[in-house]
Amino acid sequence: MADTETQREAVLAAIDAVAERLSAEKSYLTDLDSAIGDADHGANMSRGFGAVAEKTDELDGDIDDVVKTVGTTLISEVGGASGPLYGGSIMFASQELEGGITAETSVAFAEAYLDKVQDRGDAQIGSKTMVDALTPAVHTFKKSIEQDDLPPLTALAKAVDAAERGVNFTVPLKAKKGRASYLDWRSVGHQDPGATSTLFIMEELLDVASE
Amino acid sequence: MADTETQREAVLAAIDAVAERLSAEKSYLTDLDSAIGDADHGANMSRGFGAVAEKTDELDGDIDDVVKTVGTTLISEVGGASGPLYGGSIMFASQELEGGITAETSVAFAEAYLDKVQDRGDAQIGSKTMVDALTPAVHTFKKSIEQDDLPPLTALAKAVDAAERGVNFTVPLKAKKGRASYLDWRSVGHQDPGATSTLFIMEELLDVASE
Amino acid sequence: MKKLINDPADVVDEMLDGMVAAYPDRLRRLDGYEVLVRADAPVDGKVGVVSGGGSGHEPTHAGYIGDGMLDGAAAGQVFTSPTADQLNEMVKACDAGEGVLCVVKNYEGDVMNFETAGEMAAMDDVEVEQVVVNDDVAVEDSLYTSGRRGVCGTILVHKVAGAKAAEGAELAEVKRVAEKVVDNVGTMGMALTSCVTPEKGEPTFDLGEDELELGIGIHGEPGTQRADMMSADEITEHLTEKVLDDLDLDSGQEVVTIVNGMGGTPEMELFVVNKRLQELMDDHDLQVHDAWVGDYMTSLDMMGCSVTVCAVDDELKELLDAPADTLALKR
Amino acid sequence: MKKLINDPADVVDEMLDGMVAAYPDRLRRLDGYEVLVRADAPVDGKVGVVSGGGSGHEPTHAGYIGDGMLDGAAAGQVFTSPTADQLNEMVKACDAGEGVLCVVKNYEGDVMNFETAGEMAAMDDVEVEQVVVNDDVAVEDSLYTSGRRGVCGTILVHKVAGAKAAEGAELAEVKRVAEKVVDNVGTMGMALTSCVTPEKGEPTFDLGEDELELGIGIHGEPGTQRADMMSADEITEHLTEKVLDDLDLDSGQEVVTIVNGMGGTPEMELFVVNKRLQELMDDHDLQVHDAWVGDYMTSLDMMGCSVTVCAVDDELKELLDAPADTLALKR
Ligand SMILES: Nc1ncnc2c1ncn2[C@@H]1O[C@H](COP(=O)(O)OP(=O)(O)O)[C@@H](O)[C@H]1O
Ligand SMILES: Nc1ncnc2c1ncn2[C@@H]1O[C@H](COP(=O)(O)OP(=O)(O)O)[C@@H](O)[C@H]1O
Ligand SMILES: [Mg+2]
Ligand SMILES: [Mg+2]
Ligand SMILES: [Mg+2]
Ligand SMILES: [Mg+2]
Repeated sequence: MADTETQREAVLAAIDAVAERLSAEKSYLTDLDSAIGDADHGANMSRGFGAVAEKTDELDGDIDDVVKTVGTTLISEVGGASGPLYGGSIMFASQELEGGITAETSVAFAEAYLDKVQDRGDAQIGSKTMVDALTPAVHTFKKSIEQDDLPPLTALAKAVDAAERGVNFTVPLKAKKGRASYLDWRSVGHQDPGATSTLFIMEELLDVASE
Repeated sequence: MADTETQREAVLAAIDAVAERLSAEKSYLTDLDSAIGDADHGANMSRGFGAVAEKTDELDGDIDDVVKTVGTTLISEVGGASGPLYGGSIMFASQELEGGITAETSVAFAEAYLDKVQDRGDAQIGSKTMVDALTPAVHTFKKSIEQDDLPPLTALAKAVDAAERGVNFTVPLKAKKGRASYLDWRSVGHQDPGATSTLFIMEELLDVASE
Repeated sequence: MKKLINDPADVVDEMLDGMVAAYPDRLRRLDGYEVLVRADAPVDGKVGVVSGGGSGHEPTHAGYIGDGMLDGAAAGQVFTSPTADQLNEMVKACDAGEGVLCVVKNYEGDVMNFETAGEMAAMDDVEVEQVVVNDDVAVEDSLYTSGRRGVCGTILVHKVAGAKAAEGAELAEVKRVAEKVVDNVGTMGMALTSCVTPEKGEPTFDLGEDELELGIGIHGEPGTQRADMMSADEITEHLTEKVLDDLDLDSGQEVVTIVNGMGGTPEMELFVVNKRLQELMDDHDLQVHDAWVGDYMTSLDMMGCSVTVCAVDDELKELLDAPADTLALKR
Repeated sequence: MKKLINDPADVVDEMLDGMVAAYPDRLRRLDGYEVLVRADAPVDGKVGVVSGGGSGHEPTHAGYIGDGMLDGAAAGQVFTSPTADQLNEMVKACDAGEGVLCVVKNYEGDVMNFETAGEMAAMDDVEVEQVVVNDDVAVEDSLYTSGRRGVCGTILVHKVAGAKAAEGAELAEVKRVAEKVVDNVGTMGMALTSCVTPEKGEPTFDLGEDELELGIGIHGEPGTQRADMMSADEITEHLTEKVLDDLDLDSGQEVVTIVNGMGGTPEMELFVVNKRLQELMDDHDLQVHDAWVGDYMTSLDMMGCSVTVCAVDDELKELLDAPADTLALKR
């Protein structure tokens, strides 16, 4: 594994890439949220990661501290459902990175993150939320590393693939959680915004990791 | 001149014809009033004469009483600027018909009516109001009868013609009175609704008188 | 355009019944008339203060009926002045023998019908006085035109006249303070959209996505000028400068300001306008005694706002701050 | 779509400054936060009552700050729950040592952020309790879903909790009466048009000229059902029956009703709805203690309304009638 400074730079690069991507996808995410939510997911996510990207000079210390600050910044900038879900889960999972980013700590981070999202939001797979993208991604990542012994980058690529299937899977579902649940059967046929933003973030992580 | 009963029937026929015409022109008049007023002249006029037409069984007594009731009914049904102008002037001018409808009393009625409109509304010719249709019509009617000795029907036809010129004349004017005056130069190029309804009423009077 | 109505012809009638159904202890409808009065009208020993006009400006006028403001309000058809006989009934119902002040907005229809009503009431020995409000600075005033419209400043006249009458002042005094407001108030309005009347069911005028109307009235009529879309700050500056130019106040003068919503504007936006308005008052060295923000004098569902500034002295301040207990305004 | 704003990103910030500029003697903004509190917060010896949520529902929530109602209100971005640290600052600013009741509308974002804020405040030794309002009967309640939304009934919770706190009651008591309202209130809403958020600048959903949405929330989300256009009477009947089915009240029960406008509906139309609503209350043999009509909980410029019915006993009646001195509600 690379030294702390290299890892820190990779994390900062990832933050920039994610911020840029979410800003580029702002109106797409908002359109998804217009159909079955309240038309703010794009604004929420790009405001949140925009704030994180502007704070990169404060992002020093160990990797886990850097990631924790990402989480707390999201908590205090995003609001809505996605703020505590994204921010709180990143903050919580950051503890797993105490020893830096390795294949093992990455799996632990991913698991802790998923746990916290489910703990907070109480959504199951099939509730038509970000959980539907996250669960297959985390499961795939864990198995690729722990059982199939694949290199982390390959494992991450497979996880992105799984997340994308999860996103597509949300389309035909009737929502049980989040604002889309208020629509009852009218949520069927629409893609979940939070699952989509989860996928976008993972795609950027893969992109940066591949460099 | 015809006897009172025949005259009464002619007046009732004229009321029906006017009510029907104004109801048919309701949205046209309202469109004119939308452009330079407040989009209610059609509703006002058709509500007013609709109420008069429904009251025809109460319209008994002498001709002047019948016409007076037309005026008071308009006063209490129309509101706005057109209510007191039409209703109040008809009410006032009805006194001239005490002796029934003759060429002479018709001229007196028309003059009294115009006077009262100007007295109430303080509009001059060229203020872009109903006065622009009324003035040339009344002048033409008076001259045709008193100086040219034309039969009343011919005089009325000429008066309608004059009123129509007056209506067209309102188009290029800048309004000085009525709601259109609030538009300043933007009222130029639009036809005055009240002048138009005045013409419609006169056309129906001519129509009924010709039968 | 869709509306929460049954039949356009019934909307005023049903609205009035719906108001009485909501506030039966405060409001009473005169049987057979489109007139609401205080449940306890006429109030013994008090000059009556009444107003009225076309409907579609809610909460104006009936929303201002109550202690310290109006005794009665006549509701014409949408944007159409009430008829003289309606106004006459209202005046009679609100006269306790001390006389009645009619607050009239300067529209030919309103003025003519109120005049006739005054003549009718006088025949019944009711002492009637009129004050005609014409606060709209968008329209030039001239002897040869209809003059300026009465718009949102009318609310201040209701408040001041109502408070003076509540003190037990006599009719001439009530009229005097009402006229003091008229002499010291200016308003300028703008619209982002036209309104839609129940009868017509379509916008009264068309406005592009990048245009607005300046100098509108309150009857859905277009304004004196169409302009390109501006920011809230620029709009506020334009409206405020027009009003201040007209009022020509001394530096240090005390004022009351109103940001009035036209009906369809989210309250959020009115406060954005008020932020800039208060900055401008500061810049002009005017002392803001009170700043009102809300929907006081509307045009149905029109989006837009007006800015009102009224210069106040100690007497007007006291009357504006005096208690009022109405549906739309409580002090 | 046009709006009276400068930049969508600044609208909440400028709105809050504009509110304080209008009512500096009543409201204070917490420095650096999108939170308004009573100018005199915390009030000695009184339990604090606070609320908050996304902006765009004005006058909710800051309009209810004042004697007898709220001590503080946090304003998130438009339709976005405020963040936990904003809520935490509000709670701390409104705690006079007697504890704070948070009135939360049931949305996952609001609930999660208020929970976190409560945990944060507890770490600072502030006693915090929550009541979650979920009065929207359009959405089926179930353990496995997000449950019902909190909508216009929330205002009644503010009123009752605020009045109880003003009496000097302790936190547990304030919470108890708040929950009594939650247990007895139901609301159902409808929209004629979508709203337009400043960020998106276009309608959140499209609705045909002959369609309406039933079972909407207050965030511009489509409803549970699209239906053909109906008359005001039919709409009122549909909304009211849904609420009454849910509440299942005994004949003779006393109730308070609300006809709430969604922001873009002319007040005229709300009274047309109220007329039919009060007839229906009569038909169902319900005793109407009070009927509220107005814009209490809005969705920006959405056209539409909601009907709320709350069963009341002597205690709730007294608390609802108790004095309140806020911008949007005075008793
Ligand atoms: N209870 C939940 N559990 C997991 N994810 C959720 C939950 N509620 C909402 N979400 C996710 O949050 C997304 C919406 O986020 P956002 O629009 O930013 O917040 P809000 O719903 O408060 O407007 C949804 O698309 C969904 O993926
Ligand atoms: N002062 C006036 N003198 C003469 N006619 C007038 C005057 N004011 C208005 N009118 C006429 O009344 C018409 C408008 O009537 P209407 O729309 O029914 O009333 P309102 O203007 O009150 O809405 C105008 O087109 C004009 O012809
Ligand atoms: Mg959302
Ligand atoms: Mg008109
Ligand atoms: Mg009119
Ligand atoms: Mg949201």
